[in-house]
Amino acid sequence: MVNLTTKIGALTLRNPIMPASGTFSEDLADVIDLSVLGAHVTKTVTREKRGGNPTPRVCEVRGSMLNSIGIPSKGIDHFIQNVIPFYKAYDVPLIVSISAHNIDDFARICEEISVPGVDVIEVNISCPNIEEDGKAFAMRPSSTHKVMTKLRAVSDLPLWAKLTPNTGETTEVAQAAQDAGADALVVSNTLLSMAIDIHSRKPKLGNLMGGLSGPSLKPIALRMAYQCAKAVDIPVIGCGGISTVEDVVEYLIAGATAVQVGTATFINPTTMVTLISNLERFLESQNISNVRELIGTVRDNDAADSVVFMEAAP
Amino acid sequence: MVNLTTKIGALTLRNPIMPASGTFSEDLADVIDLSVLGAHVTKTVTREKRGGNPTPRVCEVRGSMLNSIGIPSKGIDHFIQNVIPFYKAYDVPLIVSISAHNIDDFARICEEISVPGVDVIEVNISCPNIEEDGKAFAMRPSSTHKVMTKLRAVSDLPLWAKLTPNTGETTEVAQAAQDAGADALVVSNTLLSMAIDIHSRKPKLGNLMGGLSGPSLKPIALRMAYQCAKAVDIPVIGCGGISTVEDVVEYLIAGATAVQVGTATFINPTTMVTLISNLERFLESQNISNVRELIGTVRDNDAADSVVFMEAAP
Amino acid sequence: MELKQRNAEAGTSANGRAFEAETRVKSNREVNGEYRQLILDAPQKILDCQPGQFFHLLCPVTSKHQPYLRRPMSIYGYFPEKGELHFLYKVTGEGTQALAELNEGDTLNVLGPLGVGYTIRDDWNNILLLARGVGLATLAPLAHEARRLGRKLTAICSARNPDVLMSIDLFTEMGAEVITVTDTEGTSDLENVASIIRTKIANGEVDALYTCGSNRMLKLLQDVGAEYGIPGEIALEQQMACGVGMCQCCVRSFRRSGKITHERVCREGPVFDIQEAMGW
Amino acid sequence: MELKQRNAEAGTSANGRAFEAETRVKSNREVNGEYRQLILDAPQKILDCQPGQFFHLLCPVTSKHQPYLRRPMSIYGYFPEKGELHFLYKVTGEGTQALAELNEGDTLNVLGPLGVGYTIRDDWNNILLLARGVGLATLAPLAHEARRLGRKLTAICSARNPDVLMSIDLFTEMGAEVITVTDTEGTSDLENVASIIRTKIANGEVDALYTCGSNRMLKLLQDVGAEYGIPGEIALEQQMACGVGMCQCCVRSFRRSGKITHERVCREGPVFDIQEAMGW
Ligand SMILES: Cc1cc2nc3c(=O)[nH]c(=O)nc-3n(C[C@H](O)[C@H](O)[C@H](O)COP(=O)(O)OP(=O)(O)OC[C@H]3O[C@@H](n4cnc5c(N)ncnc54)[C@H](O)[C@@H]3O)c2cc1C
Ligand SMILES: Cc1cc2nc3c(=O)[nH]c(=O)nc-3n(C[C@H](O)[C@H](O)[C@H](O)COP(=O)(O)OP(=O)(O)OC[C@H]3O[C@@H](n4cnc5c(N)ncnc54)[C@H](O)[C@@H]3O)c2cc1C
Ligand SMILES: Cc1cc2nc3c(=O)[nH]c(=O)nc-3n(C[C@H](O)[C@H](O)[C@H](O)COP(=O)(O)O)c2cc1C
Ligand SMILES: Cc1cc2nc3c(=O)[nH]c(=O)nc-3n(C[C@H](O)[C@H](O)[C@H](O)COP(=O)(O)O)c2cc1C
Ligand code: FES
Ligand code: FES
Repeated sequence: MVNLTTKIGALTLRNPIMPASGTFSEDLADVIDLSVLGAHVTKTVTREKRGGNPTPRVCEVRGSMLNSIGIPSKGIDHFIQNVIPFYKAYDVPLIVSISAHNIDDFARICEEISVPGVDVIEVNISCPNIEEDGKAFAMRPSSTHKVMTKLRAVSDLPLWAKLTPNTGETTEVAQAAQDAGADALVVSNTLLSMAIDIHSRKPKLGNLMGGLSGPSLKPIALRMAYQCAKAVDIPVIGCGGISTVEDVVEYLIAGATAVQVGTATFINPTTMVTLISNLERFLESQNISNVRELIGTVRDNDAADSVVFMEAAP
Repeated sequence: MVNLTTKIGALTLRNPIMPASGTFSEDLADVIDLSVLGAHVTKTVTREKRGGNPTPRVCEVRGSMLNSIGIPSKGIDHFIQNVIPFYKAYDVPLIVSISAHNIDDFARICEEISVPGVDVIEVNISCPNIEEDGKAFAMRPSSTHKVMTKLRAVSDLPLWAKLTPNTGETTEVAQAAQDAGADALVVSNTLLSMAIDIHSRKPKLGNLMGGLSGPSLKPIALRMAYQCAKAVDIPVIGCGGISTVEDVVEYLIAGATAVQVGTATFINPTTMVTLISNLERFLESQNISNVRELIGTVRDNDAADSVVFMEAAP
Repeated sequence: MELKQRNAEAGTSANGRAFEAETRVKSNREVNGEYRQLILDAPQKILDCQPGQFFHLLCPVTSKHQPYLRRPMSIYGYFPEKGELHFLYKVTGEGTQALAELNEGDTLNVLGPLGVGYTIRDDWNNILLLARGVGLATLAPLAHEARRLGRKLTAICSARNPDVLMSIDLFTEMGAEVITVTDTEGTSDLENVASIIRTKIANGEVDALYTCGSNRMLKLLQDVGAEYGIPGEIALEQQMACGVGMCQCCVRSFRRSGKITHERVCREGPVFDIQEAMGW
Repeated sequence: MELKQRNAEAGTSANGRAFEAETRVKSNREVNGEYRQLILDAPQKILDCQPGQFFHLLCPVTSKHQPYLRRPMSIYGYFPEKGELHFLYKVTGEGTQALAELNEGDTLNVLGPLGVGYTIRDDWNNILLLARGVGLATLAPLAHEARRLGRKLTAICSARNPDVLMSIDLFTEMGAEVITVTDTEGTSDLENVASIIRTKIANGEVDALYTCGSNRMLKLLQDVGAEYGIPGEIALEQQMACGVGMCQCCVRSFRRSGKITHERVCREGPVFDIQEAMGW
């Protein structure tokens, strides 16, 4: 028997496969058995009620998709009364993703959501910080550090910081999150992108721009997960473009302790279930008895640091 | 008859289709007639001879590719003696891409390459600046401004600054390049990425990481081209994932004055020739007599700036 | 925290409302210049459908067409006894072009049945449907259901020209009174259609109105429905990613108890109360 | 600067060395458990080939396989008189799996002929080739050419077991003396192969040595060649993107006049002087 359990800090997951925030909800119980997942991760919720972005909110690009859902939210009260109880029926850790547009609101929701039934708070800092210049908290080490420090002070739950690919400072941001007390990093959110309908000449998304997710994002997010795993000591949860067991294994080898699956669930709602059993089969075929034996085993010794550093940009 | 000519500053191109640096060479004359192109753009050259990166230098990712060629270079003398004369046989503007790892070397090659036969210098500032922390010049407005200012002083040729997607400050970098005297922007270079062979557990590229190019890059580079066209007054040349005439039109509508085609030429070496004739046919079908009528015509009025700004990160 | 052990009893298992299933193409033929009919050999479990529900189709990838997201398609017919699932589709873009290239024997991955279908209340004995173009696909199963329930059905079928009028035989077979209106004959304008419906209502032949898709039909039936106090339902469309309610991309606005709400077309819909639906 | 007008006379036009062409699959059959032979109906212009050259194949995209880059394949046979182009390939990953699914009548986009092939100098009357596995594909056209030029050919064919020995008939047909060595029979070890070659050389039956692919063969022929002063050539492989010399991804290191140089396998190769090639 293969051991699929993985640990994110003090939390043990029965397997390293969990959904990505915003690509999962109670509704998926119509198609799969939610109890098999490593964790449940909810769509980002804000304190206040919000409507979300104008439609169209998604569009297709070659082999991937863009979305600008925004964060439609029924507010934290609705969430606590309706969503948390739903997941209590499952014996699976519940990860609640939160966000806000300024640090105080962030702290308030973080505190208020620290209720029984919630096992981890995932902090979606890939959202604009309107107190500064509107760039996402996770685009800069300084704003990442500031918000995570504040949140660390108001909750005893594990905090996972969700990073953005829209930055040139991935490792610095990762370190800032760790320094401020994050218990793990989720790497990463979607990448700012655009598509235009050439006939109507209108942006394909109602909101002009949106985030790229799906297979196109994988090599980028994998690179970030690798960089973060090298840069910090806390666990890294890989996220971006995962759809096959090979993708899962690639992230684990790169240093991820677990992975989140997003867009692939839209294409095949049974993806996560398939990944869990395929991961088991893969490990068996390789005579690996414990999935943790894969983590961080990338053979990168050949590539001297200096070379990487100097020539990475072609 | 449709007018395909486009202007980049004082330079008129017979059509807006040109190759991207590093994805084109004299060798392509074996397959297509190089005289039909809007411009010829050479692989980045450095002053000194360089070997380039270890192999494997390319790998495939879903629907796209990674490369870490590095900048193998036979040096500037070889370039002036052999490459420039080859292109003199064509009545097509020659764009020479240059790079260096520090500002002084950059200035020297810029000066030395300003010889007859060269129409434009494309400045590949997406390469690491080893005098600072090794991040590419184009990752920050300050280093972009510094290097472009220096180059502006040493050459009378038009300077095109080639930007990188590995930054969270696209518009700031674009403005810095314009302020420093760049005549146009090429948007953009490849995006830092990674792939790992799950069986050998080795990175698929000899250099550990490399740049993503091809269709996966398109929505990202298109977004950047749009942002740059909004942010600066100098022409923007779109580059990233273009393989169909719809892609070309999308970039033009987003605000690009011309486009560069890279990886698509590896898949179909006749791509650029096909794009030129398909662009002509597309314009005819739309009753547009001049390609310039497309440029920057994106209907983005509906999306209020504030919305874009606040909600871009999903 | 300690490892939470999987406990088969605790926790709800998949409630088996919708399935990701492989089907096999029985036929995929052109109906007329614009529309094609796809007949799938489908497993029983996915054939427990309601009129107005839809499936989310994973269109094939080829060198020519590379659709990524699934494509939503109304159920044109579901026949558990034959193990068949039918779709009627218009070839528009990448996904439907790819669908059009499916051959007999090819497999097609479908997800469904999804969404909330049409309701036929017990006291709606006379129902009227208004369909245009591919809207016929969505409304065809409603006709089946009406016959099964023994209701009287009037079907107004609208099209550009008589040649592209589809499914008339199907509606006739279902015992419906079929009224055709076309652009070329000048009979499909809103005024004429409205007056046909008004006459039917005046004759006491309409307890409920059904339509799908277009803004114009919505307006028309909203007006007539409001005028005579006749209830109605409309199936709406919206861009979809997940199709099952997770991504929140498919929302539309509705007027409900004086407020504007957003509802997911894939989950709360695709069928909605016609008076609550808002034009677009 | 003023608009440079296109001038058909000025400027070189495509020199017509290589072409992107659509071909049609005539057959694509399994040769044995691992190898398949692909026969294409090809336009004349791409059939002016040299032994050792290759084509760059645009493998088909399907729901199951989505290769992106082209795949390089040696020419296994080119027959202008029949309008045929042959490849012999081993199914390894995504691209070759996709190739394996091509059916008769399907189209395949190929780019070529590419690269520099084998040379047979006028005074090389006795040539010896050493082939293993899919290397036979690369060396087969050399046998054809040897016969055309009236040279005497010895072909040492190595394989895991006699079952997977391919193309022996082909070499025999070309008038070659065929020597087969296999792992299962214990005859394919380097020492044995070396001693076979040494004997041939001692008998004055070898003016030049040819091989392709593997490091072990390279070493073997480098040693024997150096020992007896016999020239030779090897076809090498490397990951490729463009296949025509633009991207510089396919370089290998060579020892040339005391220095180490990088040469592009797609452009300066794939065939190189055997003494200049470096092991890997
Ligand atoms: C609930 C529902 C039922 C439908 N039933 C049918 C039917 O029975 N027959 C039929 O022909 N069509 C039906 N449609 C419309 C059908 O989904 C689109 O025509 C189809 O998705 C177009 O895909 P494409 O790739 O060919 O076109 P493209 O324009 O290339 O599609 C691009 C993207 O836009 C989406 N899209 C385009 N048009 C629509 C649309 N009208 N509604 C939602 N998304 C769209 C596509 O799904 C895709 O993601 C239905 C739509 C919905 C929402
Ligand atoms: C000049 C030349 C001639 C060749 N001739 C033949 C031949 O006649 N028959 C044959 O079976 N094979 C031949 N090969 C090897 C063949 O190109 C690879 O087996 C094939 O590309 C594998 O593709 P894949 O997608 O099936 O495998 P994957 O391993 O999935 O390929 C992944 C990537 O690596 C590249 N790659 C993998 N193996 C090789 C290799 N050995 N050489 C170069 N690139 C590789 C692929 O092109 C692709 O880009 C030749 C290679 C070269 C360079
Ligand atoms: C429709 C959609 C909605 C999303 N909403 C959220 C969200 O609310 N919060 C968040 O942190 N990430 C959100 N994401 C990002 C995903 O969690 C994930 O980081 C991203 O999609 C990359 O993973 P993938 O390629 O597997 O989809 C969303 C992604 C999509 C596609
Ligand atoms: C193999 C390869 C080599 C490249 N070399 C260079 C280079 O030397 N200088 C440069 O500025 N960009 C280089 N690029 C980047 C391209 O010019 C282009 O910006 C990028 O590939 C995006 O365009 P595409 O998606 O059309 O390929 C290279 C790209 C590839 C794929
Ligand atoms: S399509 Fe995802 S919620 Fe409706
Ligand atoms: S494959 Fe591009 S140079 Fe050889």
